[in-house]
Amino acid sequence: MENLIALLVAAPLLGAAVLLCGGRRLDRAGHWLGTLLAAASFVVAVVLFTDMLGKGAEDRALHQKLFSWIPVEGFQADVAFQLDQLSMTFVLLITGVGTLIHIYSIGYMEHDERRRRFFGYLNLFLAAMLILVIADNYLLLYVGWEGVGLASYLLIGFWQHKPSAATAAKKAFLVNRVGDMGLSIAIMLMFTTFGTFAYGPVLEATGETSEGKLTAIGLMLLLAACGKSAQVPLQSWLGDAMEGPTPVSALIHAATMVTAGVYLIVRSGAIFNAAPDAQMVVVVVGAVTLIFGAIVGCAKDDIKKALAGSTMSQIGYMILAAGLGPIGYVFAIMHLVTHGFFKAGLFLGAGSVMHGMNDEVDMRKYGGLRKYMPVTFVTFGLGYLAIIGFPGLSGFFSKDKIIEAAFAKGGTEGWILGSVALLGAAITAFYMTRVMLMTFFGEERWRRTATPSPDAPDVEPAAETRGEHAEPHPHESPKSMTIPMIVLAFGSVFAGGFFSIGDRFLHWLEPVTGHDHGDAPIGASTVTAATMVALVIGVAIAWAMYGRKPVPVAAPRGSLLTRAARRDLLQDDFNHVVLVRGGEHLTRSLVYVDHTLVDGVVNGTAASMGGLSGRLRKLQNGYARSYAVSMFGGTAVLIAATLLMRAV
Amino acid sequence: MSFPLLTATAALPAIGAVATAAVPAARRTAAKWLGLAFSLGTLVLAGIALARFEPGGDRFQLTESHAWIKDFGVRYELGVDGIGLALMALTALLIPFVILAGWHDADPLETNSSRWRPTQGFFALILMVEAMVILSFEATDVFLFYILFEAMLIPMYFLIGGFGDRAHSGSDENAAAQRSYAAVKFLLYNLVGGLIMLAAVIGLYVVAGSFSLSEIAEARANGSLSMATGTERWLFLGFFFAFAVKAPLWPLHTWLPNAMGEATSPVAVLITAVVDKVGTFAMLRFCLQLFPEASKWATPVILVLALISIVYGALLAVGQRDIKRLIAYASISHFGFIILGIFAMTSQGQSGATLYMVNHGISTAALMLVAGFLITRRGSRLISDYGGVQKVAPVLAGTFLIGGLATLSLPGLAPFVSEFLVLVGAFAAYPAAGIVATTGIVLAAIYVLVLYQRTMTGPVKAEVQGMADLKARELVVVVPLIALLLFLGVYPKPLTEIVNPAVQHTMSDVQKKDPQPEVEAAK
Amino acid sequence: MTGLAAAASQTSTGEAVQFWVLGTVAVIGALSTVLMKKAVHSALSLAGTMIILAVFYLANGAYFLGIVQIVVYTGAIMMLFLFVVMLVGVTAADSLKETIKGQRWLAAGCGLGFGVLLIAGIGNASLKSFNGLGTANTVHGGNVEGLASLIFTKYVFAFEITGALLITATVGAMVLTHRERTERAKTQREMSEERVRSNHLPPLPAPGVYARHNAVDIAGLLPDGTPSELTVMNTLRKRGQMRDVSQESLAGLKALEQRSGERLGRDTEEEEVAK
Amino acid sequence: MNPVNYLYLAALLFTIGAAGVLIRRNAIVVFMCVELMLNACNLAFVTFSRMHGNLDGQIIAFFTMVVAAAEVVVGLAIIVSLFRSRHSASVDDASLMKL
Repeated sequence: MENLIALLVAAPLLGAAVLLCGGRRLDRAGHWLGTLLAAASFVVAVVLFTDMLGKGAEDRALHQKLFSWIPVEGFQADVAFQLDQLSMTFVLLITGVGTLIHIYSIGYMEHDERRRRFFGYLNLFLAAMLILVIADNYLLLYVGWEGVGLASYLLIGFWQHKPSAATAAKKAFLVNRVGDMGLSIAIMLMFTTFGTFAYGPVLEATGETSEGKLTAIGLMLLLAACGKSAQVPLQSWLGDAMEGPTPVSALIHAATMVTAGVYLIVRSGAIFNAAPDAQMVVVVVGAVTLIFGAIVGCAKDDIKKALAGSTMSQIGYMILAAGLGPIGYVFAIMHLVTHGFFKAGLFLGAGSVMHGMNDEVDMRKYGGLRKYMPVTFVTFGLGYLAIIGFPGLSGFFSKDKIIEAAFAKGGTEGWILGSVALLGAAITAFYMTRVMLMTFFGEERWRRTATPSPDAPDVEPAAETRGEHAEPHPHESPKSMTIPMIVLAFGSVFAGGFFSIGDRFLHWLEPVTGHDHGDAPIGASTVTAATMVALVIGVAIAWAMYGRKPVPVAAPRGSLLTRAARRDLLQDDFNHVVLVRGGEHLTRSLVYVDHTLVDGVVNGTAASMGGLSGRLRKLQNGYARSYAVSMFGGTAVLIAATLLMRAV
Repeated sequence: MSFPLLTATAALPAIGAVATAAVPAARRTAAKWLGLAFSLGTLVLAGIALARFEPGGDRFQLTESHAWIKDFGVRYELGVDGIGLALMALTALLIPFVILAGWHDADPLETNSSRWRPTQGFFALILMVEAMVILSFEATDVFLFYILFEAMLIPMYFLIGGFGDRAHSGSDENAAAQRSYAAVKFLLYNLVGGLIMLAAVIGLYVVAGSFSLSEIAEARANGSLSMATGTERWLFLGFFFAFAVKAPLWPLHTWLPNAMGEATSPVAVLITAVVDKVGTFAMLRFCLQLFPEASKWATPVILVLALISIVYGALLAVGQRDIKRLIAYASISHFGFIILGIFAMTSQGQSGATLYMVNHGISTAALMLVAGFLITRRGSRLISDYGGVQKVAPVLAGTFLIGGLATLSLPGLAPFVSEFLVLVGAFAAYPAAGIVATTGIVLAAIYVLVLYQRTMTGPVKAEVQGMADLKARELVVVVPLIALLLFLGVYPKPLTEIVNPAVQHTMSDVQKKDPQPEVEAAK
Repeated sequence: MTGLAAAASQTSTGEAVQFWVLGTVAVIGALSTVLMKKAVHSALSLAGTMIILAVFYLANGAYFLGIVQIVVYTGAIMMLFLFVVMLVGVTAADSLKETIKGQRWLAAGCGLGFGVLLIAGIGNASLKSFNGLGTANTVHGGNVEGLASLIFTKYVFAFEITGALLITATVGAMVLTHRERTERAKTQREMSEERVRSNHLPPLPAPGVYARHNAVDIAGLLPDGTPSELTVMNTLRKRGQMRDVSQESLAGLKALEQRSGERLGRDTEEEEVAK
Repeated sequence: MNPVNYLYLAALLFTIGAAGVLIRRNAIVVFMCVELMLNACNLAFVTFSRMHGNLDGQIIAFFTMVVAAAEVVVGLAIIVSLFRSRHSASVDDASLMKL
């Protein structure tokens, strides 16, 4: 069985290699090959999963060492895989959702001449993501970590001819690099502290070192998680990442890659458990992002960017849960999985809508689409219900647990966190209802001629480059696109219930992450009731604002908060002014300094030497008599020296 | 007496240089093939040397020793340890690619036939450089090394000054002036360094009475040689200065961007990937081995300079408008990493630094050569003159991206292994240094991706329209380099195996032990 | 000369008188060698100094050298100098104005310092007594025989080499001054034909104007009063030693006319009125 | 009087000769000054010969004369050929080494 683990990675990796190096010959069959290999990986995952189910809870972890990677004195890095329940969960999610999105992409990317390459990148992503989750040490995790970053970079910038896409891709990679810096420092700290960076030895030895060290490691890991999972303050790239094709947004920027940060924190649970300060920071980051993402999601008119804000917010939930320690680990992962289903479904739905609307992304130019694309409407609607936590659907179970766990943290913190989580639930209900109403209900605004809206400049260029200005003819998407949506809708509806009933998911993961019930100050039912109230309030406000009144095509000016939220709460502007502009000035002045000062000192030395030589050269006037004087003077000096020497 | 393999490895390209130069002017193509054949022959010999080397054996292997100048105790002594062997192999490996990439760089200019370009000379000079560099990696006699260290400036000077990049802005005269400025700057910087080193070499002879590395080491071991602290420091500084110029270390770096910018890209590769490595190699070989105490004494200052190099080089790379100068500043940043690894004086740092030398050679060669192909097509070195190349020449763009990703040390490609080892090694000994150096990886991402974005993506510029994708010859150059980057990124063990023992020797020379992990130390 | 080897510290008074008188003259001669404007004068001063030195040689018991000094040095070498001075130009007076900045001061400084040092060195040396040449000169039966026995025994090789040196120098001088003929020498016929063709069939005009200036280096005046270079010998022309007196003589003529006019009582005003 | 005075005289003449070499520009005069220096040396040699009661000094003086003769021959030949080509006997005009 162990030997199958490598196969998980090998299949998509092979696909990537063949598709990217294969050349035009594979253009016609490339997408099938890519999908097939993704599916093969999924099959292997299922085989491994069934095998794992057949074993006792403690014997489930599999381990496979392939070869010694970097053998240097005192530093052993192996290419070795570890497949335990946590990894298995991710592997199933990644390969499962991944395969579905491959299928979806066959239809979605049908008219793109570079479809083969797209599938190559997707396969590359799958391989990297799988390495990330099944690595048995942090260094190999780092490989996967950067690998998904690369795949994300390539896929966001897939339409490279658009400057906005290229810029967004670059931005995503750079922001992620800041996070990666944290991860590499964390690994270095582990190496100097524990002498290794394999999960087993590190996580077992947390008791043998100081809390300060562990806090440092924890914070650095958090920095990494912030980068990858788009948490404040490194969240700015996710919105821009929507420049990528929609399947990419669904797979990478909703279901899998962005949740890697949660995986990292849960995986390093032992470190965080022993470093309460670091945990505190994790919780704060999660809570802040939860609200931040939600607010941004409320203000965006671009359907994908609204969903991106939502993703940020939902991952905030997961990070919050992960920061709660053993109380929340399992629920963080559970929400991660259910979120994977419904958010992927939502994105695919959004992609389907765009597909039918000439790639228009501005929701103000949608409206009343439910008649034209019924399958999309139903699947999107189910995803919507799941995400706002409609009772009985996936989101209800997983989010409810997190809110409960937040209260269960205890003390003032518990109350604050719980309230924040409840507030987040309300806002979620609001913005998702807004999306739903603006897209599928109300007046068919797309029939009106499009007028450019000056207040939303970030929307306009995208619309211009993507689609023609012809009036759209909304239509349902082909089967290859709707089937994955239907499958994901199933997941959105039933996964939560399946996991929660009988605490199946808890028992599955508990051996790896551990679990603690905490001491909830209020009962579970109270929390559920409060959540329901929040939900109803959110939906009601959204209905009042967007359901009853017609939605203007041109975005209104809006309040100060709205305008700020449209610009990602100005955080991006801050980055731009401080980091980009500041960096430009810094580098420009450094170039100047290098040229004038560093080079100048040397050139100045050379020039003064030249000047001195010029003076000396004048002595060489070519007149024999001058030379004779020098000789004569020299002789005199020599004689004087001799006499002096003798006198002395 | 066994076959003098090391001498042969250096002699073959030297013979090749003479043979290539002797080809009649009309038979230009024959000269190219001849040069390529000799470089490949050298590669074969280097391969044999790799095969004959036993990682667990003596420190210096395949040794040769002959008296040379008896009066001064100068000997012709050769021998390689893992470090020298790895770099020798790198040199032998890169030269065929350099020759292939520069296949047309020295052709006569069609437009202006009055300007004669000695094609034969170009390839002969490249082979000459190869011979000298290889021999300098093999020399275990300080004097012999010094002579080679200086002598390789001569062919390099002519390569930089005589065969400039045809892509330049402004008039031909202006470009020629720039080129000769760059060549003279290169020569002067390195000459000044070399002369200071000469003083130190003489000083060493006065103090130690020998030029032989092994004799000095032996004398030091059995206590018959003990240098006064002050003397050792001065000698160390003399050696180090020369190597720091060559490497180059901030603030002695300004010759590199000029030289790399003005030279043709194969020559730029020769400078940064091959010749500059002699500087960092010599720090490991001579500075640490001959002056261990002084090396430790100077470590704090050198580490600070290395860190400045890393950050400063990267920041300047971000600010460049010229593709080749950008790569040059990136190299300065990378040399900072190498020096950081050497002077961190931990096993990981030094192994990392050695791997770094090899990997940086390959990755820069890949990036620079592809950049050269790009520049040749468009005839401009300015980043702003490009845009949308990806659309018209996807393979070129793809290989350029891979070269760039190697430069920013993406895991899975060879430079990551070495960079991470250097960082870990530096962090273990000096945590602050490790953290500052880590910012280098973010900055590297900035300059690489900005370069890629501005040249390759976006709308296709009119001048770029119709640009041809990579040709077969160019693919032959790039693909093996990329394959090697991938291979060494995934499986660097063959390299670490030969490097590790040498690093352990160096560590025992400086009498340093790796810092113990906190947890194990507690036990 | 007593012929004894006994060391003495004083010479005879006669020699002392001779030294002080002739020494003064020698120094004056040396100084005028350096300071005279004309090379001929310098040469003559030098010859004088050399003759005085010859006397000193004799006084010091170096009879052979003294004679050689007069015969060979003053007689032959100095004459060689005079020949060259003649070749190069006797009248080419050397301007004593210094052209190299600071050269004179440097030279003076160096000379002074050097002289002081030399004299100090000699003064420092303990040379209170001397042996005299009595014994040395008599051993071989005289000064010349003594020198001969040394030259042909101890210094024979050096002597032979000086011989070689002289030969080489002679050959060298010939080579240096020899001008290679690059074309065939013209025959008399060719020269005459050339002469006919050059429109100068009659002899060239003679140099000199008026009776006062008939020297060969003065150009003859053309009717309009300008000098004609043709009248002066080629060699002098090339050396730049051609003297131009046309203006001078015209001015002189005018003065003469004026003076004679005054004497004859001619009135200048009258002249003006006439004009 | 002590014969040392001859030495003082020789030193004086030598210095005057040297100064002449430095000051004069006419190559012939320069040569004459060189001759003056040589003669001063000869005087010193002859004086030494007397002081030490030894003929070797005179021999050296003799050789000096021979060498001086050879030197004059070659030197004057050079001056003549220089004069022929440049129409000048000034040593300053032969300053091709300048820059």
